[in-house]
Amino acid sequence: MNSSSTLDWVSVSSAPLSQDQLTTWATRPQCGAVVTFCGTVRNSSTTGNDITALDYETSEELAVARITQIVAEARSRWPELGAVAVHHRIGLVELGEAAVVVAVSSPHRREAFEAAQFCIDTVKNCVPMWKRELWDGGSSWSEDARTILGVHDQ
Amino acid sequence: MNSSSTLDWVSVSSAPLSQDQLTTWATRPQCGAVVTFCGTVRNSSTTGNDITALDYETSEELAVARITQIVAEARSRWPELGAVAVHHRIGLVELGEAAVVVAVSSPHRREAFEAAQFCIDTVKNCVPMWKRELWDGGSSWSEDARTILGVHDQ
Amino acid sequence: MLLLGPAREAAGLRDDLIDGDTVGEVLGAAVSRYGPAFERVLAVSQIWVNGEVASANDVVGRYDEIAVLPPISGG
Amino acid sequence: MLLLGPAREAAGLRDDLIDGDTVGEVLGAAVSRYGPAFERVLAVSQIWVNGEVASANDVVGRYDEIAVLPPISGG
Repeated sequence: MNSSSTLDWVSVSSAPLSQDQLTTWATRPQCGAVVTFCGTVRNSSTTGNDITALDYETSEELAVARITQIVAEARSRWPELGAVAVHHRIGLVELGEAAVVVAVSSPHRREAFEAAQFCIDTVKNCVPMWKRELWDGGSSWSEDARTILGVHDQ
Repeated sequence: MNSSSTLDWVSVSSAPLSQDQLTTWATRPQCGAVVTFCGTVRNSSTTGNDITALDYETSEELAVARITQIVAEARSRWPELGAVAVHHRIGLVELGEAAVVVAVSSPHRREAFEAAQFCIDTVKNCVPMWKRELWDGGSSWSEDARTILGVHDQ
Repeated sequence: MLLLGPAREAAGLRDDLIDGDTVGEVLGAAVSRYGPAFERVLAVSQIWVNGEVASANDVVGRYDEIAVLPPISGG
Repeated sequence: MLLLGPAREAAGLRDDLIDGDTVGEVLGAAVSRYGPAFERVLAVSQIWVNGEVASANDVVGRYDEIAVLPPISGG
């Protein structure tokens, strides 16, 4: 879903993610820098199995609220930011597909890099999102689980 | 041009840049993180004029050699990097278009962010590349010019 | 009550309605209802009420949503 | 000899062949040929020979490429 401001775009959805769409959306005339992070499903994990897919589970309402809070926090830390988009996929995500995409634009590149890294680090630490690792013949919750942290502690 | 290794892709060309193409190319099964930087032409500058386009001029041979050296330096600093692509456009680049794109993949995101930022910072400081700012009714060399730096000093 | 990830799996369902005047009372009733597998997950989980971190003594009413959030794997 | 950006503009051409046994000799001949506008750009430029930073005393032969690189605007 598109948030009320045309500068923020938060989405938690089972639809495939397009980093190209986010990057293009984040590009603004005043912003010479766009930094995009794309987190894809890779074929190794904490369990040591050959991952074929991940299955993400959440409450969309709680996840969207948390990500929106993260974007607001990024804006308060880097007020010069242009557009900020954070999309997280849920449900089954195949090997090589994007599970999360962050795109941040800014007049200069330093704050775009810093804010994009803050957003993805904080999404990983603070958003209620559980992933099952799937491999040929089995599946299990990811093993390196930690308590959900607060956005302001990041 | 595509370099000899399938993990490095350096290009200096007048063709429009596709950050999507670079990001897709950089995505590898072992690499859960892809960081893309897109430097676009924006409508403000050192001269204070309303920029309509930039005109980039270089020696393609010298620029490609320098960028190749920058990618090699990034690999020596972050040995776990997956794919690294750096494309720089030359000639006329219109407002909003990408002048430079960097895409870096890595098993984990921290080194992808660090290496992408190193690559773009070092491209800006160390690659022989001159830009003319064009606006309605005039043009001039960009005013904030500095001596070209060595890659190893970065 | 909202049961997420491993808590959903251990309880066998994702949404439930449980009576109780405090968070602790509701969770105690939930343990009785879902059994020891849920109790083990609950022991390491965070509890939110209406999207905010809550503690066992917090008072809840019929329109409050308690969520059980097991540890996440940020990776 | 390769003249880039503002150096190309000041000299009025991008490539040239100039005789000389050292970098300094070639650049001196280039200043005579292109005039004071080029001399001003040259004063703030870096000189490369075959892609590496060079100094005035470096010896050059007929197959060496001297490049004049004015300051860049990294932005």
